[in-house]
Amino acid sequence: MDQFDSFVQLLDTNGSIIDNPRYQSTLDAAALLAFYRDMVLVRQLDQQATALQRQGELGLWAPLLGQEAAQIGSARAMQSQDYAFTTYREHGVAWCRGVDPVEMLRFWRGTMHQSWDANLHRLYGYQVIIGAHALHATGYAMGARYSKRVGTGEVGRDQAVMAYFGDGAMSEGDINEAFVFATAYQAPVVFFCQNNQWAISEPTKRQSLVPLVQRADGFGMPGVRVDGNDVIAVHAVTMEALNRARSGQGPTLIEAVTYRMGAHTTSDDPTKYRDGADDELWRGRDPINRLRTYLRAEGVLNDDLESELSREAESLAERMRQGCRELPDPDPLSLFDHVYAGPDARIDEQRREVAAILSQERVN
Amino acid sequence: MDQFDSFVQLLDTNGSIIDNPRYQSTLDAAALLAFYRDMVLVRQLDQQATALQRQGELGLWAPLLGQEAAQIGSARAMQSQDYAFTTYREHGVAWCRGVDPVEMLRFWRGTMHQSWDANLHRLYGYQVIIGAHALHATGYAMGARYSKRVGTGEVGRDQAVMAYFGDGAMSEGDINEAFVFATAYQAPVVFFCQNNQWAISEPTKRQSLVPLVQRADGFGMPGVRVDGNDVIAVHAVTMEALNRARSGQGPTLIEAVTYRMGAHTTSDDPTKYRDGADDELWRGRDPINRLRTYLRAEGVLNDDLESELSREAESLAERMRQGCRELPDPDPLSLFDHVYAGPDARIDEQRREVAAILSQERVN
Amino acid sequence: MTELNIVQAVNQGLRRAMESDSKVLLMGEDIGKLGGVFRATEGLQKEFGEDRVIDSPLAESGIVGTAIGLALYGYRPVIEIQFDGFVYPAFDQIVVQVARMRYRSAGALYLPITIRMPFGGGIGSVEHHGESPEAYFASTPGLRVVACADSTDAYWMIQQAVASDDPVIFLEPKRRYYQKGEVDTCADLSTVPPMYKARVMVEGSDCTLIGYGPTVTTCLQAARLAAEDGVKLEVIDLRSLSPLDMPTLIESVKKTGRAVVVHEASSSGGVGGEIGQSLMQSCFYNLKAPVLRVTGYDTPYPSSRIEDDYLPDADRILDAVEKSMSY
Amino acid sequence: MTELNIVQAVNQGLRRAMESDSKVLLMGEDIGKLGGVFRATEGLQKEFGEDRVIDSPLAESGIVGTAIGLALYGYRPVIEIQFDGFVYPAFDQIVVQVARMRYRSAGALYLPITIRMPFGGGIGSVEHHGESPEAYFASTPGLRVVACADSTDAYWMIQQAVASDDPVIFLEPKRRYYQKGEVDTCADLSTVPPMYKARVMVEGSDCTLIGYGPTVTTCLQAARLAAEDGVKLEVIDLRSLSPLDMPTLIESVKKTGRAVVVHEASSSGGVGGEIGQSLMQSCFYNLKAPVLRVTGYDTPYPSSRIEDDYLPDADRILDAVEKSMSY
Ligand SMILES: Cc1ncc(C[n+]2csc(CCOP(=O)(O)OP(=O)(O)O)c2C)c(N)n1
Ligand SMILES: Cc1ncc(C[n+]2csc(CCOP(=O)(O)OP(=O)(O)O)c2C)c(N)n1
Ligand SMILES: [Mg+2]
Ligand SMILES: [Mg+2]
Repeated sequence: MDQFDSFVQLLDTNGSIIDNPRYQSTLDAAALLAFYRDMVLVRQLDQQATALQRQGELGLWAPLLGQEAAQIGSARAMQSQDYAFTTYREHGVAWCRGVDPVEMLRFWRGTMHQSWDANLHRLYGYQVIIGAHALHATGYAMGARYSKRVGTGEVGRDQAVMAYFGDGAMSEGDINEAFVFATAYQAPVVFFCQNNQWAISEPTKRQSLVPLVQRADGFGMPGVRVDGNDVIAVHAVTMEALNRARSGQGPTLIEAVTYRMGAHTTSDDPTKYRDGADDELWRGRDPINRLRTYLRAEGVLNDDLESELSREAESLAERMRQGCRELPDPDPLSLFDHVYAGPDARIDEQRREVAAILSQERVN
Repeated sequence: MDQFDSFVQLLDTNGSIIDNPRYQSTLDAAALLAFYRDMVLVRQLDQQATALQRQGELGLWAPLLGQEAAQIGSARAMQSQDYAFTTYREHGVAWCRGVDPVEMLRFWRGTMHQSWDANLHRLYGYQVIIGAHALHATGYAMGARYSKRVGTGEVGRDQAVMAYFGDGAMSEGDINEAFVFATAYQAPVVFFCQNNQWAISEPTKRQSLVPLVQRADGFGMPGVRVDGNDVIAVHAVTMEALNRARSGQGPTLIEAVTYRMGAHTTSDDPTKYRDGADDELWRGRDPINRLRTYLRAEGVLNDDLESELSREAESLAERMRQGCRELPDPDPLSLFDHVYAGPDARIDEQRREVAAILSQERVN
Repeated sequence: MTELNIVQAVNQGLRRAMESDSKVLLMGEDIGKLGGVFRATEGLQKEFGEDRVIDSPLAESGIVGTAIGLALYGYRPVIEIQFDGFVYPAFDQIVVQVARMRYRSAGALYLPITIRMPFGGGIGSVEHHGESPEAYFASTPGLRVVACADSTDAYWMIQQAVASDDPVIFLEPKRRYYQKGEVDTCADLSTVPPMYKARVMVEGSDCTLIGYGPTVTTCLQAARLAAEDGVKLEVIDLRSLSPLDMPTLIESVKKTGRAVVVHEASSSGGVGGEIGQSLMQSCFYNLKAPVLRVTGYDTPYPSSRIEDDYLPDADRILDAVEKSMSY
Repeated sequence: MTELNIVQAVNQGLRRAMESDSKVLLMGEDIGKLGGVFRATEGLQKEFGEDRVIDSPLAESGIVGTAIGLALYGYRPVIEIQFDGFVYPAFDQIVVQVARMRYRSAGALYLPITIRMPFGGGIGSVEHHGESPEAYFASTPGLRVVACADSTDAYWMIQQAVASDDPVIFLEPKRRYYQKGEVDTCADLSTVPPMYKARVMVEGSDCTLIGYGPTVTTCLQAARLAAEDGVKLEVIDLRSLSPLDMPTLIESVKKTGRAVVVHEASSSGGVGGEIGQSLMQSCFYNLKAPVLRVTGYDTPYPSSRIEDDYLPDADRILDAVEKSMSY
């Protein structure tokens, strides 16, 4: 099946607006300009991080290149009281949740397992185990329901949860169990699947011969398929799904059709399993270009704004280069912190052992 | 939702035939009489085993009462070269695969983990772990495909696999992963879900608010919902699904809507969680009665045949009572057999230890 | 003093935990109307409602995974795994997610989740209903693993587990569920002995028996029989499998010079080996004999008709004691 | 003699196994065109086709579960688990189904399945890429667990594992993948030493070092350093974690009277404890000191910037040897 026969699109690849009877965008020029800025900056962030990995400053990095619209459009639909659970690739979501790009690097540089304060940003850390966090998101959403933070209609009170994962994740038992629990308890969770066409080297058809969004109906929730490179459409469908969730109408599955323009991670070599043709095709569907074309046509975006933005991007990159190198290495003794709430005899003994080794080393 | 709004039914609860444009039954009077005999005998088998458990001869038993049509109708659609994987409740399937009822008791009496010779009957033993065997069935079906035993059109060569499980199992990750693999590899497997309305004390709606059969489409396979108490309809839909599988058209999900008329197992007490009303309702949908009414109306079944059948049933029960008590207890030293293919020092040492204990005991 | 069997004590303990903290939720298969297949949650849904005693869909990974989310939201989920043999589908969520949340987040997040599980064999049931998976969990950093052996511990330890800010695997000795005991339910939770301390049940000078869960009763039987022959066995109920209360074990072994660990789980890779190795490391010169193990054998759990030959009994324990004394 | 690094040796061994038995199938994530993230299956799909080198959907339980069905059909599946940290979703299928099939069916059914896994840390990667889950499997009756430490063993042991009629967990030392070695690929599979035998790498009289997988190299470094100070360490590559080759270990300890077990996995509940306990039971009077352990600590695997402080190194091994000698 061609994955592009049917999805919600409000801005086509040429940057012109498409009428859609079902979904209208509420975004004004200023909002769209802000989205444009977000996308340009997270792409910069992504490229800078990739460069830092090449320079040996990071152990690994998972590029989001090509998925800016899917991440920005959806995350900008969230409200502050909402909560999100993501994979290792949702730097754009972290950006929208107010995480400092330098903070994001901690995980990849290997100075911390969780890059940022989850409670502060209401965003769980990067999850590497495919699918596992969809259940955490569902449970968190159940919590909102049990705490009467759903369907009250009170602005800022009702909560929803976003669960981000990829096309490959759709095959994991945990994802499907998350669908079972979310529908069984009508939990206010939105499952946001970025179908970027690849799970490392495996194309989406290895996971499913039918559109992934079709899975939703089988579990008893609405599913919507959206052009994941159309930030306007992504925002519109996510807004609706989040509103459904907050108002107590239960979960939704969104399949955002997009493309992983880069490697799976900095240790991956896509030339081994995919040819340039697709890359070519998808460069024509670039999420940033089409919005740029539109905004320039509308006269909202001009050279001054663009050069200002590129200056901003450059200083962001600069701040990342410096901030990354300045990230403090963990104290070796922190090995033993936070294994348990209270003290533990084994752990304490081992801490003393390492402390002794370290002081020896200092002596020598 | 009412689960009975839409399913395939060819014989209604009053025992009259219903025309169905889509499914015609190929069964003649003799065949239907044979099905009737099967159902009467497995119900007898089931009641006798339940009685044996009450008398302390079995550790446990999972009654099939009420699910005779679902099991007989589907298993009789299998061919000898096919293979089946079942749960702990499919005694009717074992019956159709030629397993001796006394053999079935081994597992429940605790003399063996696997009651019968899986290779001989092309039927895997009772699986207790919910959902696990659906993956085994899918893998076995993949094997048939890799071995060119699918789609050849050669009679008796093409193989299909039946995977039996319940409504509760639909929530397990393994079941959903089985759907993923079966569709991804177009494996010749038929997923036969007996929706008997209950997973121990939990009604089907705890697992899903929509009909279970809807799950099929989401994974990209056909799904069919059938009156599980209508042996003719069950046989017809299963025949078609098995033919699809053998001919290389891939998997099918069948939801057989039936009812667990008895307890979950002999250690269960349904009065704690369900009222008599349902039982009453479903007694009116009894799978055996309606076929009996039909066969008698057709003059195929008469008093002579019925009393002959009840004699046969009684001698079956008698054979089970006697055979059960005569089942040999395992040799304690068999504890150590078949852990590994070859000898293992630890195991051998432990075997010697137990041998010593046993000879001591004989001395005292 | 109230007379309660172990499963009633768990039930009472859970009720009290729910009364004292409205954030405590119960989750699991068939725990609502049915009250669980062993009735450990009987009456609790009626009393606390369907939002606090939650019948879960049939998916263990889903139960533990959603409990993680609920805990992050601020709840204290108490999960019932119906039988030991059904915990494995949730293994990933337990050892990778539950066990590591605090460490991974450098203390910012933690999961006060209790996972209750009937464990051990000897009930004459079918495959997968008699397992002893404790070593898998006891060897996983970040988890606490405790086992109760009598009604008093069942009543208090379950409350301590629920109150703990660490995730706790709470093991209940299935085949002792109906063993009665006198419980002083009026005592105060803060004053009862912590669940991480082992308990000396019987004092003795000749050899130390170390058991937990169902084998504590077996060790006590063995000690009684030995006493008739004038052999004084010290019996310790381990109670906590992780962390191990080494001080209590060491003190005992320094006195007796000998130890026999008794559990139903297989010998190889079982908790007994860890205890033996730890004792060797900490009181090498006090050991008059190697620490010995009386355990289930290194096979899968057998059919019920021969499970008695598989399970440790007083005779096998006394043989081991004899062997130990012979060094 | 051919020079191969460990991952190349695995690749060659797999190719040879597939050539010699048409029933051998490879299954796993990204093992086809990509050849696996470590390239262990590079070129094999091209050579043997998509029906014998099968890219699996992203579901570990599904991979192992379908491999069971394929094995029942008569195939010999060889599964690649992409990283140690991703094996847990398949835990139920591995320990409950794969491990017990032969026992459950009283020998009528068996599963010649090999589950390959890169394991261990030290590669500077992110969470879940440096785990040592071997104890979970080594303590599971019905599974065989082996680890290779050099190219020759990688090449031959993978072929032995695939040929084995028991399910085998095959552990590959991730951070040594690119360690080169000379392999005599002309030798005959039937004549190379069985994978269940430990191997004495260096003879010595003062203390026995026992390692496996990545720590064998570390033990050899320690032995060289000790030799400079005239301390003669015997180094044993365990190779098989289940079953343990106790005769070889006992013989060594009877000679040296001392042993130090070295692994990356946490200390508590690790394979080291089982080895120590078993040695205490079998050569109590020969031990001049307690068996000691140099291991990863009892914490989850740390961030890569401090993994070197977590992992055993030659210095920590020599400290332990010194401690052992001081008894
Ligand atoms: C349980 C588990 N299995 C395997 C992996 C290894 N792995 C990391 S990313 C990945 C592909 C994920 O693909 P997808 O879900 O489409 O997300 P994407 O990387 O494309 O964003 C795999 C197999 C893992 N991290 N976790
Ligand atoms: C993995 C697992 N979890 C829990 C159980 C306990 N259990 C046994 S049967 C059952 C209910 C199964 O319901 P369903 O799938 O509808 O099959 P039915 O018993 O109704 O035939 C449960 C929860 C189990 N056997 N395996
Ligand atoms: Mg993807
Ligand atoms: Mg059912």
